[in-house]
Amino acid sequence: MSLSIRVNEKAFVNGGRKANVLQDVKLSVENGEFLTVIGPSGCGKSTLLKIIAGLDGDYDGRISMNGREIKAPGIQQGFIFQEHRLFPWMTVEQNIAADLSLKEQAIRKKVDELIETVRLKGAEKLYPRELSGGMSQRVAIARALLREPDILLLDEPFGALDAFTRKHLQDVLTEIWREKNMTMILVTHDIDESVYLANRIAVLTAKPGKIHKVIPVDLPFPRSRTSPVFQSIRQRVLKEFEQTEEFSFQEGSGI
Amino acid sequence: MSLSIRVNEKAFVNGGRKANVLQDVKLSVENGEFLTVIGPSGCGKSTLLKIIAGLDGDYDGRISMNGREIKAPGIQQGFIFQEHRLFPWMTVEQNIAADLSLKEQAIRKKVDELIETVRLKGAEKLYPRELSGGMSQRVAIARALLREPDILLLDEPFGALDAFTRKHLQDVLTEIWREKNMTMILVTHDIDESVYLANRIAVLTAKPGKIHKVIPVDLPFPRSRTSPVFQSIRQRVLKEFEQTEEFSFQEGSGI
Amino acid sequence: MRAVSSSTSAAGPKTVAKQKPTAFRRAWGKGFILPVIIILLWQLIGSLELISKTVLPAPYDILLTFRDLIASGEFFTHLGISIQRAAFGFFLGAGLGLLLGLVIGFSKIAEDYLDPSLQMLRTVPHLAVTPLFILWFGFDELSKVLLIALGAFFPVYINTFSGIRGVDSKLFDVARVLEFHWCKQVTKLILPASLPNILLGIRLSLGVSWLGLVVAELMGSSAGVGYMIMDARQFSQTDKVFVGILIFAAVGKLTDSLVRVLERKCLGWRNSYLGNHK
Amino acid sequence: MRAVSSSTSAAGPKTVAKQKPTAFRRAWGKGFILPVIIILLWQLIGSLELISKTVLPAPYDILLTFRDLIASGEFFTHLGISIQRAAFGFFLGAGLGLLLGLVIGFSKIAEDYLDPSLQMLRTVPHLAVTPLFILWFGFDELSKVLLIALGAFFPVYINTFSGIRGVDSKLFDVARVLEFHWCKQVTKLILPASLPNILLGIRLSLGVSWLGLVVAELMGSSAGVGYMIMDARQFSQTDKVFVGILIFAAVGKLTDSLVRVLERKCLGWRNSYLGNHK
Amino acid sequence: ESNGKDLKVINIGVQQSLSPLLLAKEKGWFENEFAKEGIQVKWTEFQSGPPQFEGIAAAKLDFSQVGNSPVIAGQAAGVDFKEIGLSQDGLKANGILVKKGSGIHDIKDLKGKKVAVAKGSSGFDFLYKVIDRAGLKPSDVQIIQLQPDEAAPAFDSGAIDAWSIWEPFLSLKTIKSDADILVDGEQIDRYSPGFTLVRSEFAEQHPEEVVRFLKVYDKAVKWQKTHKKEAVDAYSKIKGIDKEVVENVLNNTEPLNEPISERIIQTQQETADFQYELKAINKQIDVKEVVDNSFIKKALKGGDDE
Ligand SMILES: Nc1ncnc2c1ncn2[C@@H]1O[C@H](COP(=O)(O)OP(=O)(O)OP(=O)(O)O)[C@@H](O)[C@H]1O
Ligand SMILES: Nc1ncnc2c1ncn2[C@@H]1O[C@H](COP(=O)(O)OP(=O)(O)OP(=O)(O)O)[C@@H](O)[C@H]1O
Ligand SMILES: [Mg+2]
Ligand SMILES: [Mg+2]
Repeated sequence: MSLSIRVNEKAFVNGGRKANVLQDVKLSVENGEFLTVIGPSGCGKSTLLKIIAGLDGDYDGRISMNGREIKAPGIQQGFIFQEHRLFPWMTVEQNIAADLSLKEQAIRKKVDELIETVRLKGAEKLYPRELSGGMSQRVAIARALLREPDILLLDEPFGALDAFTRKHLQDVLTEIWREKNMTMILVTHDIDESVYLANRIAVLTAKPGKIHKVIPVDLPFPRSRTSPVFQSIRQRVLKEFEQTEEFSFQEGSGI
Repeated sequence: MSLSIRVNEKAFVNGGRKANVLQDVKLSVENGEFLTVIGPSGCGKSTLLKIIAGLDGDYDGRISMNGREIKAPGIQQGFIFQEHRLFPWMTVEQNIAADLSLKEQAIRKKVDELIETVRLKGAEKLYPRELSGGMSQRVAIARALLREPDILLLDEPFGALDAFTRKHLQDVLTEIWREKNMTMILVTHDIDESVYLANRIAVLTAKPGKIHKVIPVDLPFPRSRTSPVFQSIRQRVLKEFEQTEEFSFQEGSGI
Repeated sequence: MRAVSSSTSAAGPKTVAKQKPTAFRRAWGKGFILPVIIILLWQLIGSLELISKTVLPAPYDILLTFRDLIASGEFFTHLGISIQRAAFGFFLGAGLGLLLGLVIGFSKIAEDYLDPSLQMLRTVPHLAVTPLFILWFGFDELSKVLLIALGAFFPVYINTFSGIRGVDSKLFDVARVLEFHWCKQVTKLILPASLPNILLGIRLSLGVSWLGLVVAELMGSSAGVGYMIMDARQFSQTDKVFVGILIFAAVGKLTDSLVRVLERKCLGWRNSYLGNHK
Repeated sequence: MRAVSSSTSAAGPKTVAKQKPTAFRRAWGKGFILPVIIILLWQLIGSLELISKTVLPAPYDILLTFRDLIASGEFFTHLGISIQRAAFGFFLGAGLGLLLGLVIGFSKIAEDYLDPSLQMLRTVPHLAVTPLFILWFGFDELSKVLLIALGAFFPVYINTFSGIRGVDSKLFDVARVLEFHWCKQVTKLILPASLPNILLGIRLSLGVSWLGLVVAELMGSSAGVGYMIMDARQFSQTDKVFVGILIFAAVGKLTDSLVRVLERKCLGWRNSYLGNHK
Repeated sequence: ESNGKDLKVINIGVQQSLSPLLLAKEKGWFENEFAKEGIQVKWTEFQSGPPQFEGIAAAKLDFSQVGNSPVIAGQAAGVDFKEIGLSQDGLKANGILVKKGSGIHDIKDLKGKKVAVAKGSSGFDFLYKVIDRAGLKPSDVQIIQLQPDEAAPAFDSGAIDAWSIWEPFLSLKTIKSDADILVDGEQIDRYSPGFTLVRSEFAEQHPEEVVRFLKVYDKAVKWQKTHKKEAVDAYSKIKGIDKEVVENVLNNTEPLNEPISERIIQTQQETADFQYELKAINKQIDVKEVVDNSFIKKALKGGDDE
């Protein structure tokens, strides 16, 4: 019972030239697992998430969920897009509810709770053009959480948030994940975040995107970022990541 | 000889309700200084940058550059927007050149160099819709750098980049800053970044955005993130930042 | 500082909210300047009798004729009937245009089968097909309304279609992920996203329906502004023709303004360019 | 898997590039199905003589007339002259529409002063102003071309204007920061951004110019497709009228298809909805 | 809708000109008469002749009155109708207008001049006759195709030298502006007749209604003749034009309601042949085929059903 990902090849044709973006990406994600994906910018993380969500069917391979192939997107998979993608003609609360009716008591209540959770109290009636970058991102998070999907795919969901809001929402996410036993696949460029949240970390290489390493994180929750085990895993991930880039850094760069 | 910022009040009317976004923000930035601005999401950082750039004139106050009031934007101020804002009908290289002609030898050469610098070699002919989030952001950075403005305003320019690309571009930025003696104002949500780059760090509070503290960073370049001085300044910034939020964290959260 | 403010759309709703009423009124005033100048010049030409009255009657004469038409009640009969016809024709045509635009915009298959035929129909001249309309629908209101509807159909259809095909596919992906029911997809995604284009189509359609009256009322009618014009032309009553033309212009502008008010109301969420104030 | 691919616009250029030629050809075929069915039914009605030939001649008769017209060379004379007039009128009207649309879209002040007058002009019926055109411009080519231009002006004007006003103001901010010269602002920002709307306006204008022929060629001409139709109507030669109608439809569709090819070429950068394939 | 015996509605077409039909319409005579049979009357106004043939062909029109040229075109196109009466001889209804002081005093002076005319109208036919009478060839004058309402400004502004046109424009221009009639039908003895038409199928199915129609029309014609002043008033009011003009028009276009004479038929045949020669119509026709004087004779004899 799990999500099985097999992408033999995914290519885009850009200006006549074919560019392989993903190659031989094989992953199996257990139900209730938290997988984070890291990799250099442009290596194909977003593309991979879209394929898993069934949004992009033009690849060679097979994604299946509990044995059934995923061919089209649906509410069983939630998706937080990298660029928020709010509906500009809807207010914050309408965006969170999206196709659901705010007149329904249950929805209304859940939406209000979520607005509280993502700290957007007072901004319910604002339109996307009146939101700051971080606020838009939080709306997108709330929209995905409202539907309580079986699998939640998150594409750099906290990229535009300050340290504290980010920490808060990471904790919220962990809580929801443990409570509802969701499967989560989170793309991030923050190594700390990947270690803080994941059961396993998949490190991708670039050009084409291949799985360089899958690193298990066997730490109990809640995790402390300052604990030595955490730091050692972090170092390991950093080292693996470093190998995916063509260039290296001097000692003490301290990332 | 400096940039003087005075925003007595900046408010938006959202759905009939007036919301104060900035209040009593007074700052003086020396020529060649590197100022970073941090603050909680939605506190008004982007709004402040837009006011400084002359993009938003509807506020009470005065921005002046070497004594002359800034009323409209211009090339003497460069701006890297939080949401990239690429022209969708232009390729990467056209976006970087924007209104300048790529047929001119000098421009062509500089654009090619910048593409190398932001690591977009091979993506010159791609359209924005074919770019990953991080790639778009790098295009926006290159576009601003091409013009070598006197003041560069950067709104979370590295938000969508992985740790290594980010580090690389931070160093690029520092280099350019020192070489060309530009004035830089950088908004970020990454405290590490703010300490790594700045001469001074302005910490904003939320609702309304006021200047909570301005913290000087008296460290020589290049800086090492692992050095104890660095860490102590980082801790100080973190503490000041923490005070701007209404909630606090347990020890060892380790942000 | 404030001087610049309104040129900055990013200045946000504060400016907009504050300036709306006055800005609106001021804009109205400005709009009248050009027509007034033209009318004055025209009256001058008329008063100096530079041009024969039968060809170009002076504004004052037109006004007198207009007064007579109002006094005799003839004016309101014509106007009433014409508005009714144009309204029916518009709602029928634009309604169908919206519907087909949505369906065909939504489905590539429907496009392949239907759009080419519709595009061919688009350039079939009204004046040439009136015989067919007479054959099929007689000389009654029906054929007039249908003829108007035929014209009103296309701008809404094409604009709706293009509006839908211009919707950012990224938002469609969101709708797919959230598994929007197709009717939610229409009401919550397609309609709002293509609203700017649809409203544009409606504006053009309104104009076309109104203009369609002239041809439609050529077809065996005995009242209506279009009829009035053509009848007056038959008897070289140029002043009456001009009254008709002015009614056309006035009603056209009026309805157009209504749609634009609607536009302002419905498209408040847009963050778009408002024009340079300098 | 591949089955779904083309419904995903995010599937990217690979799919598009691969499927274009065949998809295009397939779409063409589909477009013909409906017209062919209609023509067959029509021929059936004609052959069974259900309707008088004067009202609705059968396709075969129309074909014969068409052949005769081609044989006598009359056809090409009419078509040539009409195309020339329509083309001149279109370029004049659409060109001006584009220009004014740009200027007025760009400047709020120009809008306040000019737009209301233009909107009033929009609903002035062609048939009613022909006498004025004759008075001012005689009954030569000039007045015909101008009449066509008058019609062609508005769709392009309105669409260009709205296109500009629909441009995301965030991109304008970028242009302001980069201090685009105004002509760069037009060529690098406004034109590309409003191109979808402008092309739409051009499509509508092409149709209108083409239709305008009918009224324009009523005006003292002795050749042209519009003339041919109205002349044939005068003599109840319905088959000839239908030849004219078919020419109108065919040329209209053809020019429209050309613009759409252009659309596909110029708007490749857009990431927009392509329609549901199911 | 009017097939079979159960006739519910008759459709009468009326051109936008001054015809006794308008008077009868105004006074409701047809309505009163046909109401006796439980038949409704529906009026449809037309700008010109051709659409009326479209109406007849489509069986949406039962009666109408049309001028000579469109009738020939209609017949050539195979529209199924009958001429059931002469409504006008049109001797003075057509003419060629020139501006006062234009220097054109004789029809021979038309040589090389710009003459406006609407193709397919009675003025068209008339113009060719005049040219012929002047001993000119059609290529000797510049014939400009203009609809009446477009020719009017062209004429006023001097863009054309002469204008072959009919009433009410003749009266309008001579009275309201400085125009002269160079020649009219009477001077060259040229009829431009107008006819009362019926749709053939209608006539076959309801011959008695056709007679009834002609009777009512006759009443209107007679009324106009005997109540000249009232008629002028009525037209002037309906159409909103000057009484002076109306009176002049009425003087020039005496309404008739009589059988179609051999003389008229002959004129028509000439016109038809001429149009065929010009290729305006594409087959030779015998205009006699559409003449049916039986109804008008019955109607004028009177008293066969009262
Ligand atoms: N629609 C598309 N058409 C063509 N190429 C594309 C398209 N989308 C993505 N690509 C290419 O695929 C590669 C991977 O893109 P993707 O968005 O998956 O990167 P990413 O790993 O999410 O990067 P980032 O961390 O910067 O968001 C990039 O090189 C990009 O140029
Ligand atoms: N155009 C606007 N209209 C109305 N309100 C606005 C507008 N732009 C910004 N705001 C409001 O102003 C506040 C500050 O926004 P701003 O974008 O400056 O925040 P920020 O500090 O950049 O946040 P982030 O870190 O999330 O980007 C927010 O509460 C937002 O709702
Ligand atoms: Mg990405
Ligand atoms: Mg911001």
